[in-house]
Amino acid sequence: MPVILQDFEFSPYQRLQEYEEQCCKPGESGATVNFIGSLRDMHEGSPVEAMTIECYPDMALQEIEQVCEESAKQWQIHHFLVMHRYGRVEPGDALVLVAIWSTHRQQAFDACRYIIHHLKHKAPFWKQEHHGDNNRWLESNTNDEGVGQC
Amino acid sequence: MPVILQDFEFSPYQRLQEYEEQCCKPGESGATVNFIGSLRDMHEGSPVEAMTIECYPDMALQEIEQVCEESAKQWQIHHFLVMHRYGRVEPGDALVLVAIWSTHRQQAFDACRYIIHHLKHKAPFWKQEHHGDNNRWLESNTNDEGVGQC
Amino acid sequence: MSITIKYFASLREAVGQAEQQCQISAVGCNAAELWAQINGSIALPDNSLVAINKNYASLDARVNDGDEVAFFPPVTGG
Amino acid sequence: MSITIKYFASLREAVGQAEQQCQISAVGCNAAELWAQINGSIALPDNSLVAINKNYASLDARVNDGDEVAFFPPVTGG
Repeated sequence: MPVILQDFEFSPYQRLQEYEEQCCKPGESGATVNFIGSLRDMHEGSPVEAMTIECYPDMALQEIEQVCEESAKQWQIHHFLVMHRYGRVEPGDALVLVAIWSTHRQQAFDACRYIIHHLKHKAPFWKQEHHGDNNRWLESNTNDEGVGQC
Repeated sequence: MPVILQDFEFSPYQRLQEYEEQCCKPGESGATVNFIGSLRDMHEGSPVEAMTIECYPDMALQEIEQVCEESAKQWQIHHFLVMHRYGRVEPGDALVLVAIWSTHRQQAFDACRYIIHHLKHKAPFWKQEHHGDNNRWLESNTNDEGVGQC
Repeated sequence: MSITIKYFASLREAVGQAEQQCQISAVGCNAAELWAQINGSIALPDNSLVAINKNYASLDARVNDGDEVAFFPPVTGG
Repeated sequence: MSITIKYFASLREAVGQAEQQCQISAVGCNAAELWAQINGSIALPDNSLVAINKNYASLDARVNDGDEVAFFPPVTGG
Protein backbone atom coordinates (compact mmCIF):
# COMPACT_ATOMS: atom_id res chain seq x y z
CA MET A 1 0.00 0.00 0.00
CA PRO A 2 2.47 2.66 -1.01
CA VAL A 3 1.65 6.32 -0.50
CA ILE A 4 4.31 8.56 -2.00
CA LEU A 5 4.64 12.33 -1.58
CA GLN A 6 7.27 13.96 -3.74
CA ASP A 7 8.40 17.45 -4.70
CA PHE A 8 9.49 16.57 -8.24
CA GLU A 9 7.67 15.65 -11.44
CA PHE A 10 6.38 12.14 -12.03
CA SER A 11 5.00 10.31 -15.03
CA PRO A 12 1.85 8.54 -13.79
CA TYR A 13 1.82 5.94 -16.57
CA GLN A 14 5.47 5.04 -16.08
CA ARG A 15 4.97 4.70 -12.34
CA LEU A 16 1.86 2.57 -12.86
CA GLN A 17 3.68 0.27 -15.24
CA GLU A 18 6.69 -0.06 -12.91
CA TYR A 19 4.47 -0.67 -9.91
CA GLU A 20 2.46 -3.30 -11.73
CA GLU A 21 5.57 -5.10 -13.01
CA GLN A 22 7.22 -5.11 -9.60
CA CYS A 23 4.32 -5.64 -7.22
CA CYS A 24 1.30 -7.19 -8.93
CA LYS A 25 0.93 -10.85 -9.79
CA PRO A 26 -0.25 -11.16 -13.42
CA GLY A 27 -3.76 -12.62 -13.52
CA GLU A 28 -4.59 -11.60 -9.94
CA SER A 29 -6.56 -8.41 -10.59
CA GLY A 30 -9.33 -8.20 -13.17
CA ALA A 31 -9.94 -4.49 -12.73
CA THR A 32 -7.65 -1.50 -12.39
CA VAL A 33 -8.99 2.02 -11.98
CA ASN A 34 -6.71 5.05 -11.96
CA PHE A 35 -7.45 8.67 -11.28
CA ILE A 36 -4.89 11.29 -12.32
CA GLY A 37 -5.39 14.90 -11.30
CA SER A 38 -3.34 17.42 -13.27
CA LEU A 39 -2.81 21.15 -13.08
CA ARG A 40 -4.99 22.96 -15.60
CA ASP A 41 -3.80 26.15 -17.28
CA MET A 42 -7.09 27.88 -16.40
CA HIS A 43 -8.98 28.10 -13.13
CA GLU A 44 -12.36 29.80 -12.78
CA GLY A 45 -11.76 31.65 -16.03
CA SER A 46 -8.28 32.95 -15.14
CA PRO A 47 -5.02 31.66 -16.59
CA VAL A 48 -2.69 29.80 -14.23
CA GLU A 49 1.06 30.05 -14.85
CA ALA A 50 2.18 27.78 -12.02
CA MET A 51 1.22 26.65 -8.54
CA THR A 52 2.96 25.88 -5.29
CA ILE A 53 1.63 23.04 -3.18
CA GLU A 54 2.52 23.26 0.48
CA CYS A 55 2.12 20.22 2.68
CA TYR A 56 2.44 18.91 6.22
CA PRO A 57 4.26 15.77 5.14
CA ASP A 58 3.97 13.39 8.11
CA MET A 59 0.32 14.21 8.68
CA ALA A 60 -0.49 14.02 4.95
CA LEU A 61 1.05 10.57 4.72
CA GLN A 62 -0.85 9.43 7.80
CA GLU A 63 -4.20 10.85 6.62
CA ILE A 64 -3.88 9.27 3.17
CA GLU A 65 -2.88 5.91 4.64
CA GLN A 66 -5.92 6.08 6.91
CA VAL A 67 -8.24 6.81 3.98
CA CYS A 68 -6.72 3.83 2.12
CA GLU A 69 -7.23 1.58 5.14
CA GLU A 70 -10.86 2.68 5.45
CA SER A 71 -11.40 1.88 1.78
CA ALA A 72 -9.81 -1.56 2.24
CA LYS A 73 -12.44 -2.34 4.89
CA GLN A 74 -15.23 -1.59 2.45
CA TRP A 75 -13.91 -3.05 -0.79
CA GLN A 76 -11.71 -5.98 -1.78
CA ILE A 77 -8.52 -4.36 -2.97
CA HIS A 78 -5.34 -6.15 -3.99
CA HIS A 79 -3.09 -3.12 -4.37
CA PHE A 80 -3.10 0.66 -3.95
CA LEU A 81 -0.75 3.25 -5.31
CA VAL A 82 -1.26 6.86 -4.24
CA MET A 83 1.14 9.65 -5.22
CA HIS A 84 0.89 13.36 -4.47
CA ARG A 85 3.14 16.18 -5.64
CA TYR A 86 4.15 19.15 -3.55
CA GLY A 87 6.38 22.15 -4.21
CA ARG A 88 6.19 24.11 -7.47
CA VAL A 89 4.10 22.60 -10.29
CA GLU A 90 3.42 23.71 -13.85
CA PRO A 91 0.25 23.34 -15.98
CA GLY A 92 0.02 19.81 -17.31
CA ASP A 93 1.91 18.31 -14.36
CA ALA A 94 0.30 15.38 -12.57
CA LEU A 95 -0.58 16.47 -9.03
CA VAL A 96 -2.15 13.30 -7.71
CA LEU A 97 -2.50 9.67 -8.75
CA VAL A 98 -4.82 7.14 -7.12
CA ALA A 99 -4.61 3.61 -8.51
CA ILE A 100 -6.59 0.58 -7.37
CA TRP A 101 -6.16 -3.05 -8.39
CA SER A 102 -9.15 -5.22 -7.54
CA THR A 103 -11.01 -8.32 -8.68
CA HIS A 104 -14.13 -6.51 -9.87
CA ARG A 105 -14.66 -3.18 -11.49
CA GLN A 106 -17.35 -1.78 -9.18
CA GLN A 107 -15.01 -2.25 -6.25
CA ALA A 108 -12.13 -0.59 -8.05
CA PHE A 109 -14.24 2.41 -9.14
CA ASP A 110 -15.82 2.86 -5.72
CA ALA A 111 -12.53 2.61 -3.85
CA CYS A 112 -10.75 4.99 -6.24
CA ARG A 113 -13.50 7.62 -5.92
CA TYR A 114 -13.63 7.22 -2.17
CA ILE A 115 -9.89 7.72 -1.79
CA ILE A 116 -9.58 10.80 -4.01
CA HIS A 117 -12.67 12.36 -2.42
CA HIS A 118 -11.45 11.87 1.15
CA LEU A 119 -7.86 12.72 0.30
CA LYS A 120 -9.08 16.10 -1.01
CA HIS A 121 -11.01 16.81 2.14
CA LYS A 122 -8.58 15.50 4.75
CA ALA A 123 -4.97 15.48 3.58
CA PRO A 124 -3.11 18.64 4.65
CA PHE A 125 -2.06 20.20 1.34
CA TRP A 126 -2.59 23.81 0.31
CA LYS A 127 -2.44 25.23 -3.19
CA GLN A 128 -1.26 28.67 -4.12
CA GLU A 129 -1.76 29.80 -7.71
CA HIS A 130 0.77 32.05 -9.38
CA HIS A 131 -0.08 34.42 -12.17
CA GLY A 132 2.37 37.21 -12.89
CA ASP A 133 3.06 38.95 -9.57
CA ASN A 134 -0.18 37.65 -8.17
CA ASN A 135 -0.12 34.73 -5.71
CA ARG A 136 -3.47 33.47 -4.55
CA TRP A 137 -4.14 30.74 -1.97
CA LEU A 138 -7.07 28.56 -2.97
CA GLU A 139 -9.55 28.90 -0.15
CA SER A 140 -11.33 25.60 -0.36
CA ASN A 141 -11.92 22.75 -2.74
CA THR A 142 -15.14 21.64 -1.13
CA ASN A 143 -17.39 23.33 -3.70
CA ASP A 144 -15.26 22.21 -6.55
CA GLU A 145 -16.82 18.83 -7.25
CA GLY A 146 -19.92 18.47 -5.12
CA VAL A 147 -19.41 17.52 -1.51
CA GLY A 148 -20.82 14.21 -0.43
CA GLN A 149 -20.55 12.70 -3.86
CA CYS A 150 -17.55 10.47 -3.75
CA MET B 1 -12.27 9.76 -30.12
CA PRO B 2 -10.31 6.68 -31.05
CA VAL B 3 -11.78 3.24 -30.55
CA ILE B 4 -9.24 0.52 -31.32
CA LEU B 5 -9.90 -3.22 -31.62
CA GLN B 6 -6.80 -5.36 -31.94
CA ASP B 7 -5.89 -9.03 -31.87
CA PHE B 8 -2.45 -8.58 -30.32
CA GLU B 9 -1.21 -7.61 -26.88
CA PHE B 10 -1.10 -3.98 -25.76
CA SER B 11 0.46 -2.17 -22.84
CA PRO B 12 -2.28 0.13 -21.51
CA TYR B 13 0.10 2.52 -19.75
CA GLN B 14 2.32 2.89 -22.80
CA ARG B 15 -0.69 3.56 -25.01
CA LEU B 16 -2.07 6.09 -22.54
CA GLN B 17 1.23 7.91 -22.39
CA GLU B 18 1.60 7.94 -26.18
CA TYR B 19 -1.98 9.09 -26.67
CA GLU B 20 -1.60 11.86 -24.13
CA GLU B 21 1.67 13.09 -25.63
CA GLN B 22 0.31 13.06 -29.17
CA CYS B 23 -3.27 14.18 -28.71
CA CYS B 24 -3.82 16.04 -25.44
CA LYS B 25 -2.88 19.65 -24.83
CA PRO B 26 -0.97 19.88 -21.52
CA GLY B 27 -3.01 21.85 -18.98
CA GLU B 28 -6.33 21.22 -20.76
CA SER B 29 -7.66 18.33 -18.65
CA GLY B 30 -7.65 18.38 -14.87
CA ALA B 31 -8.93 14.83 -14.48
CA THR B 32 -8.12 11.56 -16.17
CA VAL B 33 -9.83 8.31 -15.24
CA ASN B 34 -8.78 4.96 -16.71
CA PHE B 35 -10.34 1.56 -16.40
CA ILE B 36 -8.27 -1.47 -17.39
CA GLY B 37 -9.90 -4.88 -17.47
CA SER B 38 -7.46 -7.81 -17.48
CA LEU B 39 -7.82 -11.56 -17.74
CA ARG B 40 -7.71 -13.17 -14.31
CA ASP B 41 -6.18 -16.61 -13.83
CA MET B 42 -9.29 -17.76 -11.90
CA HIS B 43 -12.98 -17.49 -12.76
CA GLU B 44 -15.73 -18.63 -10.42
CA GLY B 45 -13.23 -20.76 -8.52
CA SER B 46 -11.76 -22.51 -11.58
CA PRO B 47 -8.34 -21.83 -13.04
CA VAL B 48 -8.22 -20.19 -16.47
CA GLU B 49 -5.33 -21.03 -18.78
CA ALA B 50 -6.29 -18.79 -21.66
CA MET B 51 -9.28 -17.30 -23.41
CA THR B 52 -10.38 -16.57 -26.94
CA ILE B 53 -12.38 -13.43 -27.58
CA GLU B 54 -14.50 -13.55 -30.70
CA CYS B 55 -15.90 -10.34 -32.12
CA TYR B 56 -18.08 -8.87 -34.84
CA PRO B 57 -15.60 -6.12 -35.65
CA ASP B 58 -17.59 -3.53 -37.62
CA MET B 59 -20.56 -3.75 -35.30
CA ALA B 60 -18.36 -3.69 -32.17
CA LEU B 61 -16.64 -0.53 -33.37
CA GLN B 62 -19.97 1.08 -34.16
CA GLU B 63 -21.56 0.13 -30.82
CA ILE B 64 -18.59 1.41 -28.80
CA GLU B 65 -18.49 4.66 -30.77
CA GLN B 66 -22.18 5.11 -30.09
CA VAL B 67 -21.73 4.55 -26.35
CA CYS B 68 -18.90 7.13 -26.37
CA GLU B 69 -21.09 9.62 -28.22
CA GLU B 70 -23.89 9.11 -25.71
CA SER B 71 -21.46 9.75 -22.86
CA ALA B 72 -20.21 12.92 -24.56
CA LYS B 73 -23.77 14.27 -24.52
CA GLN B 74 -23.97 13.78 -20.76
CA TRP B 75 -20.51 14.82 -19.61
CA GLN B 76 -17.89 17.31 -20.72
CA ILE B 77 -15.15 15.15 -22.14
CA HIS B 78 -12.01 16.37 -23.88
CA HIS B 79 -10.69 13.01 -25.07
CA PHE B 80 -11.58 9.29 -25.11
CA LEU B 81 -9.41 6.30 -25.73
CA VAL B 82 -11.07 2.88 -25.85
CA MET B 83 -9.18 -0.30 -26.74
CA HIS B 84 -10.47 -3.88 -26.83
CA ARG B 85 -8.53 -7.06 -27.47
CA TYR B 86 -9.83 -10.01 -29.44
CA GLY B 87 -8.33 -13.36 -30.39
CA ARG B 88 -6.38 -15.48 -27.93
CA VAL B 89 -5.47 -13.85 -24.59
CA GLU B 90 -3.49 -15.09 -21.59
CA PRO B 91 -4.00 -14.38 -17.87
CA GLY B 92 -2.65 -10.95 -17.01
CA ASP B 93 -3.31 -9.58 -20.52
CA ALA B 94 -5.23 -6.32 -20.75
CA LEU B 95 -8.58 -7.00 -22.44
CA VAL B 96 -10.11 -3.57 -22.39
CA LEU B 97 -9.03 0.00 -21.68
CA VAL B 98 -11.39 2.94 -21.25
CA ALA B 99 -9.71 6.31 -20.68
CA ILE B 100 -11.40 9.69 -20.23
CA TRP B 101 -9.81 13.13 -20.08
CA SER B 102 -12.09 15.79 -18.63
CA THR B 103 -12.03 19.05 -16.70
CA HIS B 104 -13.51 17.66 -13.49
CA ARG B 105 -13.18 14.35 -11.77
CA GLN B 106 -16.87 13.53 -11.29
CA GLN B 107 -17.38 13.84 -15.03
CA ALA B 108 -14.40 11.63 -15.80
CA PHE B 109 -15.47 8.92 -13.32
CA ASP B 110 -19.10 8.96 -14.46
CA ALA B 111 -18.21 8.82 -18.15
CA CYS B 112 -15.66 6.03 -17.68
CA ARG B 113 -18.12 3.88 -15.71
CA TYR B 114 -20.88 4.55 -18.19
CA ILE B 115 -18.75 3.52 -21.15
CA ILE B 116 -17.38 0.29 -19.66
CA HIS B 117 -20.85 -0.67 -18.40
CA HIS B 118 -22.57 -0.14 -21.73
CA LEU B 119 -19.67 -1.60 -23.72
CA LYS B 120 -20.04 -4.81 -21.69
CA HIS B 121 -23.76 -5.00 -22.40
CA LYS B 122 -23.83 -3.91 -26.03
CA ALA B 123 -20.57 -4.52 -27.86
CA PRO B 124 -20.58 -7.85 -29.75
CA PHE B 125 -17.70 -9.76 -28.15
CA TRP B 126 -17.85 -13.32 -26.83
CA LYS B 127 -15.41 -14.97 -24.46
CA GLN B 128 -14.47 -18.62 -24.47
CA GLU B 129 -12.36 -19.88 -21.58
CA HIS B 130 -9.79 -22.60 -22.14
CA HIS B 131 -8.70 -25.00 -19.45
CA GLY B 132 -6.95 -28.18 -20.55
CA ASP B 133 -9.18 -29.76 -23.21
CA ASN B 134 -12.15 -27.89 -21.87
CA ASN B 135 -13.48 -24.90 -23.82
CA ARG B 136 -16.36 -23.03 -22.25
CA TRP B 137 -18.28 -20.07 -23.68
CA LEU B 138 -19.17 -17.54 -21.00
CA GLU B 139 -22.93 -17.29 -21.10
CA SER B 140 -23.47 -13.79 -19.86
CA ASN B 141 -21.71 -11.05 -17.99
CA THR B 142 -24.89 -9.36 -16.88
CA ASN B 143 -24.81 -10.81 -13.36
CA ASP B 144 -21.16 -10.22 -13.06
CA GLU B 145 -21.12 -6.72 -11.65
CA GLY B 146 -24.69 -5.73 -10.86
CA VAL B 147 -26.79 -4.54 -13.77
CA GLY B 148 -27.98 -0.99 -13.67
CA GLN B 149 -25.05 0.19 -11.62
CA CYS B 150 -22.79 1.93 -14.04
CA MET C 1 -33.71 -11.87 -52.38
CA SER C 2 -30.06 -12.20 -51.41
CA ILE C 3 -29.07 -12.18 -47.73
CA THR C 4 -25.72 -12.50 -45.96
CA ILE C 5 -26.02 -14.38 -42.68
CA LYS C 6 -23.34 -14.30 -39.97
CA TYR C 7 -23.11 -16.51 -36.88
CA PHE C 8 -20.94 -15.91 -33.83
CA ALA C 9 -19.62 -17.87 -30.85
CA SER C 10 -21.80 -20.81 -29.75
CA LEU C 11 -24.28 -20.19 -32.59
CA ARG C 12 -21.44 -20.30 -35.10
CA GLU C 13 -20.42 -23.66 -33.63
CA ALA C 14 -24.01 -24.95 -33.64
CA VAL C 15 -24.51 -24.02 -37.29
CA GLY C 16 -21.02 -25.13 -38.31
CA GLN C 17 -20.13 -22.00 -40.24
CA ALA C 18 -19.42 -18.35 -39.66
CA GLU C 19 -21.08 -16.86 -42.71
CA GLN C 20 -23.32 -17.84 -45.57
CA GLN C 21 -24.94 -16.18 -48.55
CA CYS C 22 -28.48 -17.25 -49.31
CA GLN C 23 -31.23 -16.59 -51.75
CA ILE C 24 -34.70 -16.69 -50.29
CA SER C 25 -37.93 -16.07 -52.04
CA ALA C 26 -40.15 -15.11 -49.13
CA VAL C 27 -41.56 -11.61 -49.23
CA GLY C 28 -41.80 -9.92 -45.82
CA CYS C 29 -39.65 -12.53 -44.12
CA ASN C 30 -38.53 -11.66 -40.59
CA ALA C 31 -35.32 -12.71 -38.80
CA ALA C 32 -36.91 -15.64 -36.93
CA GLU C 33 -38.41 -16.96 -40.19
CA LEU C 34 -35.04 -16.55 -41.92
CA TRP C 35 -33.39 -18.71 -39.23
CA ALA C 36 -36.14 -21.33 -39.53
CA GLN C 37 -35.84 -21.47 -43.32
CA ILE C 38 -32.05 -21.83 -43.28
CA ASN C 39 -31.40 -23.75 -40.06
CA GLY C 40 -34.74 -25.48 -39.58
CA SER C 41 -33.26 -28.44 -37.74
CA ILE C 42 -31.46 -26.30 -35.14
CA ALA C 43 -33.51 -24.52 -32.48
CA LEU C 44 -32.53 -20.89 -32.00
CA PRO C 45 -31.87 -20.49 -28.26
CA ASP C 46 -34.29 -18.12 -26.50
CA ASN C 47 -31.63 -15.67 -25.42
CA SER C 48 -30.22 -15.27 -28.94
CA LEU C 49 -29.66 -11.79 -30.31
CA VAL C 50 -30.06 -10.52 -33.84
CA ALA C 51 -28.42 -7.66 -35.68
CA ILE C 52 -29.50 -6.45 -39.10
CA ASN C 53 -26.86 -4.44 -40.94
CA LYS C 54 -24.84 -4.23 -37.70
CA ASN C 55 -27.66 -2.79 -35.60
CA TYR C 56 -29.52 -4.73 -32.93
CA ALA C 57 -32.94 -5.82 -34.18
CA SER C 58 -35.78 -7.94 -32.84
CA LEU C 59 -36.51 -11.44 -34.10
CA ASP C 60 -39.63 -10.16 -35.83
CA ALA C 61 -37.78 -7.38 -37.64
CA ARG C 62 -38.25 -7.61 -41.41
CA VAL C 63 -35.30 -8.73 -43.52
CA ASN C 64 -34.75 -7.02 -46.87
CA ASP C 65 -32.80 -7.81 -50.00
CA GLY C 66 -29.07 -7.20 -49.49
CA ASP C 67 -29.23 -7.22 -45.68
CA GLU C 68 -26.50 -8.63 -43.46
CA VAL C 69 -28.23 -10.55 -40.69
CA ALA C 70 -26.22 -11.74 -37.67
CA PHE C 71 -27.30 -14.26 -35.03
CA PHE C 72 -25.39 -14.51 -31.77
CA PRO C 73 -25.64 -15.38 -28.07
CA PRO C 74 -25.61 -12.73 -25.30
CA VAL C 75 -22.45 -10.64 -25.50
CA THR C 76 -19.68 -11.08 -22.92
CA GLY C 77 -17.11 -8.45 -23.81
CA GLY C 78 -15.34 -5.90 -21.67
CA MET D 1 5.37 23.14 29.37
CA SER D 2 7.11 22.94 26.00
CA ILE D 3 5.05 23.01 22.79
CA THR D 4 6.04 22.93 19.11
CA ILE D 5 3.71 25.05 16.98
CA LYS D 6 3.50 24.74 13.20
CA TYR D 7 1.75 27.08 10.78
CA PHE D 8 0.88 26.38 7.15
CA ALA D 9 -0.14 28.29 4.03
CA SER D 10 -1.94 31.61 4.67
CA LEU D 11 -1.62 31.20 8.46
CA ARG D 12 2.13 30.70 8.08
CA GLU D 13 2.25 33.96 6.13
CA ALA D 14 0.05 35.79 8.66
CA VAL D 15 2.24 34.69 11.58
CA GLY D 16 5.47 35.19 9.64
CA GLN D 17 7.02 31.84 10.52
CA ALA D 18 6.51 28.15 9.84
CA GLU D 19 7.38 26.72 13.22
CA GLN D 20 8.15 27.86 16.74
CA GLN D 21 8.99 26.28 20.04
CA CYS D 22 7.38 27.83 23.06
CA GLN D 23 7.25 27.45 26.80
CA ILE D 24 3.89 28.16 28.33
CA SER D 25 2.93 27.97 31.99
CA ALA D 26 -0.85 27.54 31.66
CA VAL D 27 -2.24 24.31 33.04
CA GLY D 28 -5.12 22.88 31.01
CA CYS D 29 -4.55 25.23 28.08
CA ASN D 30 -6.51 24.43 24.89
CA ALA D 31 -5.53 25.08 21.25
CA ALA D 32 -7.51 28.35 20.96
CA GLU D 33 -5.93 29.65 24.17
CA LEU D 34 -2.49 28.64 22.93
CA TRP D 35 -3.02 30.69 19.74
CA ALA D 36 -4.23 33.68 21.78
CA GLN D 37 -1.24 33.51 24.13
CA ILE D 38 1.30 33.29 21.31
CA ASN D 39 -0.34 35.29 18.52
CA GLY D 40 -2.63 37.56 20.54
CA SER D 41 -2.55 40.36 18.00
CA ILE D 42 -3.58 38.14 15.05
CA ALA D 43 -7.17 36.87 14.86
CA LEU D 44 -7.42 33.17 14.07
CA PRO D 45 -9.78 32.93 11.05
CA ASP D 46 -13.05 31.08 11.79
CA ASN D 47 -12.44 28.32 9.27
CA SER D 48 -8.97 27.46 10.66
CA LEU D 49 -8.13 23.87 11.41
CA VAL D 50 -6.01 22.44 14.21
CA ALA D 51 -4.02 19.24 14.44
CA ILE D 52 -2.42 18.00 17.63
CA ASN D 53 0.37 15.50 17.09
CA LYS D 54 -0.69 15.19 13.42
CA ASN D 55 -4.32 14.35 14.15
CA TYR D 56 -7.21 16.73 13.56
CA ALA D 57 -8.41 18.24 16.85
CA SER D 58 -10.94 20.86 17.87
CA LEU D 59 -9.96 24.34 19.05
CA ASP D 60 -10.97 23.43 22.57
CA ALA D 61 -8.84 20.27 22.65
CA ARG D 62 -6.36 20.32 25.52
CA VAL D 63 -2.68 20.84 24.72
CA ASN D 64 -0.14 18.85 26.71
CA ASP D 65 3.57 19.15 27.35
CA GLY D 66 5.60 17.99 24.34
CA ASP D 67 2.70 18.27 21.85
CA GLU D 68 3.11 19.39 18.26
CA VAL D 69 0.21 21.73 17.51
CA ALA D 70 -0.46 22.80 13.91
CA PHE D 71 -2.72 25.63 12.74
CA PHE D 72 -3.79 25.81 9.12
CA PRO D 73 -6.53 26.95 6.71
CA PRO D 74 -8.94 24.51 4.98
CA VAL D 75 -7.02 21.97 2.94
CA THR D 76 -7.00 22.15 -0.86
CA GLY D 77 -5.03 19.09 -1.98
CA GLY D 78 -5.82 16.45 -4.55
